[in-house]
Amino acid sequence: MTEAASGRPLLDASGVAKRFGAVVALKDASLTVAAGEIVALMGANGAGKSTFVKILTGALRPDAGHIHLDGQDRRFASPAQARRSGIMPVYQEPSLIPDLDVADNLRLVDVPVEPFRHWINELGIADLRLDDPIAHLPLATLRILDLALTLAKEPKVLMLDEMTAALPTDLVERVLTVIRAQADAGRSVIYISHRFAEIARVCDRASVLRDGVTVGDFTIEPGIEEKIVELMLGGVPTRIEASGTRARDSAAAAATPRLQVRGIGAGSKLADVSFDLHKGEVLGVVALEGQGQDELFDVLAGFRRARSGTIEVDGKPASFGHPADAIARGLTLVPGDRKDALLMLRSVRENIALPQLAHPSKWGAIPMRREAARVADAVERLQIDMRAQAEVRRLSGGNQQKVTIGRWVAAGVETLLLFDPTRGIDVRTKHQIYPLLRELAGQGASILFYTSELDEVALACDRAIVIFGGRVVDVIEASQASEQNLMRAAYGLTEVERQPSATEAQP
Amino acid sequence: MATPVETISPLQYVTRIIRENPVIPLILLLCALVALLEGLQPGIFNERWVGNTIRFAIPLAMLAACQTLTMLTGGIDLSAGVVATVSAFVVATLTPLVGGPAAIVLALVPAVLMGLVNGFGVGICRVHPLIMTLGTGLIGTGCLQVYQRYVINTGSEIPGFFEFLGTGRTFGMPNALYLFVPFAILILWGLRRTGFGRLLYALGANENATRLSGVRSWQVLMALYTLVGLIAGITGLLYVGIIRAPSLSLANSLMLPSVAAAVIGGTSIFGGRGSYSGTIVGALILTVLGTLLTLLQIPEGARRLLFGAIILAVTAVYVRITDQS
Amino acid sequence: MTRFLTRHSWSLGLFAILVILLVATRIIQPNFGASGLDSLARAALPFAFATIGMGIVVIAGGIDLSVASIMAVAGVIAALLMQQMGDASAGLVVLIVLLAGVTMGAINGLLIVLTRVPDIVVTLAMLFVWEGVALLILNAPGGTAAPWLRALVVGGVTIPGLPPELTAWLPRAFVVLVAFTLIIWLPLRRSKLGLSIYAIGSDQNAAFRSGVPIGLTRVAAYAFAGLFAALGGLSITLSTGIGEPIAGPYLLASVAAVVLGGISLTGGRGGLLGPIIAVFILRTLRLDLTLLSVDPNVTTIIEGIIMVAVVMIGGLLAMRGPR
Amino acid sequence: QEYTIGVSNTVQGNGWREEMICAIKAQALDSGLVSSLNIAHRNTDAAGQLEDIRNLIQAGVDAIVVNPANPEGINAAVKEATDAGIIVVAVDQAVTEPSAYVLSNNQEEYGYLGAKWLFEQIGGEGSVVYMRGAAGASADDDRDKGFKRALAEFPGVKVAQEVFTGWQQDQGKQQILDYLATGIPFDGVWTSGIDNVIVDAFVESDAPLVPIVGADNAGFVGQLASVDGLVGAAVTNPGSIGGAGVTLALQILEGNAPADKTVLVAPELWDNVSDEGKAKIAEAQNPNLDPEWPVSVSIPDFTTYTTEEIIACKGPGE
Ligand SMILES: Nc1ncnc2c1ncn2[C@@H]1O[C@H](COP(=O)(O)OP(=O)(O)OP(=O)(O)O)[C@@H](O)[C@H]1O
Ligand SMILES: Nc1ncnc2c1ncn2[C@@H]1O[C@H](COP(=O)(O)OP(=O)(O)OP(=O)(O)O)[C@@H](O)[C@H]1O
Ligand SMILES: [Mg+2]
Ligand SMILES: [Mg+2]
Repeated sequence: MTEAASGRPLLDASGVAKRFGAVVALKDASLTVAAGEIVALMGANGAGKSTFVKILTGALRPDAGHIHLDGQDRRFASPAQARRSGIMPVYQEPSLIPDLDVADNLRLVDVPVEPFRHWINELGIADLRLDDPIAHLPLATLRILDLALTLAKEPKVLMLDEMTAALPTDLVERVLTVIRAQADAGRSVIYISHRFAEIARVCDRASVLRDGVTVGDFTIEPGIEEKIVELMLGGVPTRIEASGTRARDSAAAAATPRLQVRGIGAGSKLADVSFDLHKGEVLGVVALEGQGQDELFDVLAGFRRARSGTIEVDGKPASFGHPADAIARGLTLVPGDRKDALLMLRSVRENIALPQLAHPSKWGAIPMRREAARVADAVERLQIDMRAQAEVRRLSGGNQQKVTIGRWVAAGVETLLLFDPTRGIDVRTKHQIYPLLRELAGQGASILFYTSELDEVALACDRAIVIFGGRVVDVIEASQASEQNLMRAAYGLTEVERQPSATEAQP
Repeated sequence: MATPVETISPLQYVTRIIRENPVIPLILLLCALVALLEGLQPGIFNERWVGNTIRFAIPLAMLAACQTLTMLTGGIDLSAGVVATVSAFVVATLTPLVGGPAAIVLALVPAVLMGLVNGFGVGICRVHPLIMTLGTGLIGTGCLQVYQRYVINTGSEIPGFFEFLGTGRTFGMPNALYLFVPFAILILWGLRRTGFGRLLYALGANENATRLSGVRSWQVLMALYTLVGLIAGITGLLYVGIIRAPSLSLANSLMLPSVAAAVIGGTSIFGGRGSYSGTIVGALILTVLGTLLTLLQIPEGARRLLFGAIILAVTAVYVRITDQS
Repeated sequence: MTRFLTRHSWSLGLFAILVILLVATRIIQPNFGASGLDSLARAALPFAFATIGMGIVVIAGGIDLSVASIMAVAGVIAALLMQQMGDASAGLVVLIVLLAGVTMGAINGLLIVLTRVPDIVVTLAMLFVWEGVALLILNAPGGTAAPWLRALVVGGVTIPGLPPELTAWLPRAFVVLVAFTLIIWLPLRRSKLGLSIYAIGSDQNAAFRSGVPIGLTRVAAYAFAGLFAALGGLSITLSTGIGEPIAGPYLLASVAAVVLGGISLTGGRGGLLGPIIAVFILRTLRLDLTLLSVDPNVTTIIEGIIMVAVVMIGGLLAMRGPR
Repeated sequence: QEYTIGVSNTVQGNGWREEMICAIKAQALDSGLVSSLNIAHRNTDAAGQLEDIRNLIQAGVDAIVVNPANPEGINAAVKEATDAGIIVVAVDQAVTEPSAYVLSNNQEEYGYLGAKWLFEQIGGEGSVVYMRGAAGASADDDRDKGFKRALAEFPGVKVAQEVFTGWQQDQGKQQILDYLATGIPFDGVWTSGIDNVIVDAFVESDAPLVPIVGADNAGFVGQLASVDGLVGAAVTNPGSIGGAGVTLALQILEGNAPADKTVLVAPELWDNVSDEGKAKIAEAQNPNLDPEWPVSVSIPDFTTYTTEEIIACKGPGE
C-alpha cells in the first residue's frame, strides 16, 4: 500500500462486507483516501464497486466493516446523513427527481442556485433553464446536473460512480478537469470508471476490487495499467487488440444492401441521415451526445416514426409503427440502458426467450425443450454467468448486457442495432463482445453499432459513419478510424472543411 | 463473479425452501387458522364444514384469478364483481324465458363485452386499469339496473348444470370442484407453460422491454381483459348456482376479498410476480377467516377490525419471508 | 406564458368544462342562482376534502383505500363528542377530530413503511380496520353537531361593510374549502416536505439518494391525507347533523376525481386544482341530470361513461403528444 | 292540475328498493295527476341524500317522496324543501323534521312481531340464530330494538349467534352454513329479510328445519307454502310504501292533508301454522315475481295501480 502524499487519510474503510441473499457482493473491501487525492476504484463487472460506494454513502448498510471519517468511526444510516458529513456521491443512475424541474430539485437538496450555475457553466452546459422538467433532459445533461449539484454543496469526499460512462468525449474532458481542480483544492475524490485513459489522466492512486475483495492499491504511473488489469481480472490476458477478422467481401458490398436508409429525419435533432448497411458488415456510428443518434436508432427499431426519409430492407421499402414491425423485417435493437431491455424480476431464460413468444400465434403451449436448447446455446455463446439466473436483476451489469444481446442471438439475428452496448462494461467482457460481433457478421448478420468509446470503431467495425447536427458528416473506413480522425469528424470539423463557403458566409 | 455462500445452516436451508416455494407458509397459516377454529368450536372440522368452506372459496378463488392475472401485468380488475353479478342475474332471469343453454351463452355476452371494453381502454387508450375498470363497473351496474326493469315478472331459475355444480356434492365434496379443478389446472399451466402466460409476467416486469422484443402489448392486454371478463362471468354463473338467489349486487361483496386473496397469495400488485397457487390458498384463508370471525361472539366493529388487521399481518409476514421489497 | 398554458392545460380544460356545465345548468333551470351554487358547494365539500387527501397520497406514489372509512371515524367521533361535550366546546372537538384524522393517516403511513407491504394492500386492510373502529364508536347513526358550526358552511358569504348582493352568491362552503386548501396545501407544496412528497412519488430511488427521508415523507403524506379525510368526515357531520358509522361513497369518487383532475396514478405528477375542479364537475353533472329528470339508472351509466371517456381521451391525447 | 314529484332513495340494487321505485312510478302514472317524476336513486349516504334533495329543490318539484338514509341526517334539506313550499313525505322510515309527513313502515314493530312469533313458536325456551341486516344502518338498529323488546319478554330464549348479513344473500347463506357445520343445536332463526337462502341452506345440507322468520319476499313466501316441514312466518314490509307516499303527497297537494302528520303502516305477520296465515300466504303467492321483491305489491287505501302496472314499472311520460 502506498500512503497518500498528504498524510493522514480522510476516509478510511476496511473489512466491508455485504451480501444480497445468497450472493456475496462484497467480502472484504477496503479503501483509503486522503485530502487532495483522487483514488480510482477499479474492478470488473460485478466486482462490487457500486455496492461499495452505496455503503460508503449510506445508501446500503454493510454486513460488516468499519468506516472512519477524519479518524472517527462512522456508520451512515442514509445518504442524507452521509451528505451532512460531507460525503457526496454521484451514483451510477441519475438521482434527480424526473417530475420536478431543475429549480425544485435544487431546493429539495438545499443547493443554492448561484454555485450550481457556476458549476453548470464550468461543466459546459450552456442552455439550461431552471424550469425545465428533469424528465425532458437528455441523460448526459442529467449526469452533469448531478455532478454540479454535488459540487455546489462543497463535498469533502466526492464519489463518482461511472459518471462518465454516458458522456460524450468533450464533456468527459471537462469533468476530468473539474475534479482535478477539486482535488487540487484539497478535496478527496473516489472515481469509478472502466476507462483507463481517464484514470491515467486524473487519478493519483487506484484501488482494485475483485470478487468483493480489495486485492491491490497502486500509485498511478506509466505502465501500471497492465498490472491493474491483471489483478482485476485475475490473470486474463487483455492487451487491447483488434479482434476477429474482417469478413466483408466486395461482392457483398455490391449487392442490394440489407438496410438502405435515405434522408431520415425525426424529432428536433435528427435532420437527414442516409447510409447503407450491407450483409456481413459491422457499421459503426460515431457521434457526440445528442446529435440525433438516439432518434436514428429509435426510428430504425420502430420506437418512433420518422418525419421524413425512407428505409429499405433488402431492397423493399419498410415503415415501422411498432418494434414488432421492425423485428418482422429483421431489425432488432439492444438499447443503451439495460433497464429498458430486461425483465429484471424474471429469469435469464425468460428474458432470452421473450421475442419467441411475441406473435399471437406463439401464445399457446411453449415447446419447452426447444426453448431450453436455444437459450442454452445463447448462454454458451455469450458465456453468461448463470449462477444468479433466477432473477436477472441479481446479475452484474456486464452479464445483464450479455443477456440483452443473447436474446437476439437466440432469435437468429439478421440486423442488430447496438446502441452503446459496452457502456460501463469491463475490458474482459468487452473483449468477449467484439469477437462475437465479428462472428455474427461473418455468419451474414448486419450490425449497426453506435459507440461512445471511439477506440471500439477500430476494434469491431468495418466502417463508421459520423453524425453531427443530425446529418452524416463523414464515412471512415476502419483502417483510418484513429481516435483523432473520428474525433475531428465528430466535432463536425471535416464538414466545415468540405464546405468552406458556408463557414465564410457566417460573421 | 461474486461467490455464492458455500456453507448453509439448517435455518438458511429452511428459509431458502420457503423462499422458493412461497405457498408453503400460506398452507401452514391456513392449517393454523383451521386449528384455531377447531379449538374455538370443537367439532367444526368435519366433512360438511370442509365441503362448505371449499364451496365458498371456489368462486372467491375464481374471481381472484381475475385479479391475479391482471395484477401480473401491473393492472387490476375492479369490474370483476359487477361482471359476475351481471352474468348471474342475466342467466337467472333469462333461463325461464329462453332455457338454460341459451341463457348461459347470453349471460356470458355482457361479461366478454365488458372485458373487451376494459381491454380497449387499458390496452389501446392506455387508461390506468384501476380507473378503467372502475368506470366499466359503474356502467355495468347501470345497465343491469336498466335491464332488471324488464324482467321483474319473469321469475328466476338457475340452469340445472350450475345448480348441480353449486349445490350438489360428490363424496361430501362440492360439485363446484368439477369446474374449479380443470379451471385451476388450466390457469396454473397457462401461466407457466404458455407464451401468453409468460407475456403477462413480462408485461408486468417491464413493459418497455416487452415492446422491444416485438410484443404488441395492446394485443396481450385486450386478450387478457377479455379472458378475465369471461372468467368473471363464469364465476357469476357458478356463484348464482351456489347462492340460488340472483340479486342486483350478488357478487359485488366478493370484490375486495378477491383482491385481498390475490395479495395474500403473494401476487405483487406492481406486476411481474405471483402465482395462482398462492391465490387459491389465499382464498381459502379468507374464507376460513370469515368463518372464524363470524363464530366469534364479538361486536361487529371488532370483527371488521380484526379482519383487516389479520389480512395486514399475514401479508406483512409473507412479504418478509419471501423478501419482496 | 405558453409554458404556463401547457403545464396547466388539463386544469384549464377542466375549468372550461365546468363553466360550460354551469352555463348549461342555467339554461336548463333559469332560476339557478345563489342557492343552487350554495347547495352545489355544500355537496362538493366532503368529496373535495376526500379528493384532496387522496390526491396528496397519490402524488406521493401511493393510494389510500381507507379514506372513506377514516371519514366515517372522524364523523362519528365529531358527532359523539359534540353530543357529550356540548355546543360550547365544539371548537375543541374540531381540533380533536383533526388530530384523530392525522393520527389515523399517520398510522396508515407507519404501517406501510414498517411492514413494507404495498400501499394499496395496507390501506385495503385498514379500510376494514377503520370501518370497525367507526362501528365500535357508534353502532348506529347518532350524535349531534353544534348548530353554530353547522351554520358556518351554510349560505353565502357576508362581509361587514360590503353590500350583501356583492358577496352573497359566493357559498361559505366553497370559502371553507378554499381556505383550508390554501392554508394547508399552498405552504406545504412550496415547502421541502411538499417537494419531498412529489419526489418520492416521482422516483423513490432517486429521492432516497438525494437524501429525502422516504419513510418520514410517506408517513407525512398519509398524515395529511388523514387530516383532509377528517375534514371531509367533519363536513359530513356538519351537514347531516349526526355521525354515520357506515362509510359513504367517497373512496371511488375520490379516486375518480383525482384521475380526472390530472394526477397521475403512478405518482409525482399533478396538482390539487384539477381534482377540485373535477369534483365540482361531477357534482354539477349530477345536478344537471337530476334537473333534466333523466332516468336514475341511466344517470349511473352516464357518469361511468363520462369518467371513462375523459380519461380515455386524456390517454389518447397524451399518446399523440410528446412520446 | 299536474304536479312534478321528486324522489330520493339511497340504496340501489336490492329488490325491495326497486319495488319501491316501481310502486312510485306506477302510482304516479295511475293517479293521472303527475306530469313528471324526478328520481334520484343511487347508493349514497345521508350527505349524498342532502345533495339529491337540494337538487330536487332546484328542479322546482312540487313534492318529494324520500326514503331517508336515516331519521335525522337529512332534516336540514327537508326543512329547506318545506320552507320552499314543497311537500315532503318520508316513506319506509321516519324523519324527525316536524314539517315533513311520514308514511312509514314500523321497523321496530317489524322486529318485535317476528321475534315474538318465533319465541312463542319454540315454546319460549331455547336458542335462536339472529341474522341482522347491515351494521350501522338505522333500520337495522330499529329492528334490533324490537327484537330486544321481544327477547326481554321471553327470559327462556337465548341468542345463540348474532351475525350481520349486510342484507347480502351470499353472506347470509355462508354464515348459516358455517353455523350449521358447527353442529351446535339451535331452535329457530330470525332473519332481517335475507330469508330464502337460509331455507335453501337447511335443505341443501339436510339439516333438520327449525322455525324461520323472514320478510314477505316472493321467494320466501313461496317456500313457506312449498317446502316440506318448514315452519315459518313472513313479516310484511311492503316496498309499495313508495306508491303510498305518492298518494299521500298528492292528497296534500290537492288540499286533503291528513290530520296527523305521521302515518305508520303496521306490519302483518303471516305464518304457515295458523289457518289465517296460510290463507294469506296462499293468496300472496306470485312465483313470477323477482324473488327479492316483496309480494305485498300494493297497500290498501293508498295504492290504486294493478300488479301488472307495478311490474311494468313505467312512470308518467315513459
Ligand atoms: N440485489 C442483489 N441481489 C443479489 N445479488 C446482487 C444484488 N446486487 C448485486 N448483486 C451481486 O453482487 C455482485 C456485485 O455487484 P455490483 O453491482 O456491486 O458490481 P459492480 O462492481 O458495480 O459491477 P459493474 O461494473 O458490472 O456494475 C454481482 O455479482 C451481483 O450479481
Ligand atoms: N437499496 C437497494 N437495496 C438492495 N439492492 C440494491 C439497492 N440499490 C441497488 N441495489 C442493487 O445493487 C446492485 C448494483 O447496482 P448497479 O446499478 O451498480 O448495477 P449495474 O447495473 O450492474 O451497474 P453497471 O452500470 O456498472 O453495469 C444492483 O443489482 C441493484 O439491484
Ligand atoms: Mg457499477
Ligand atoms: Mg454495477
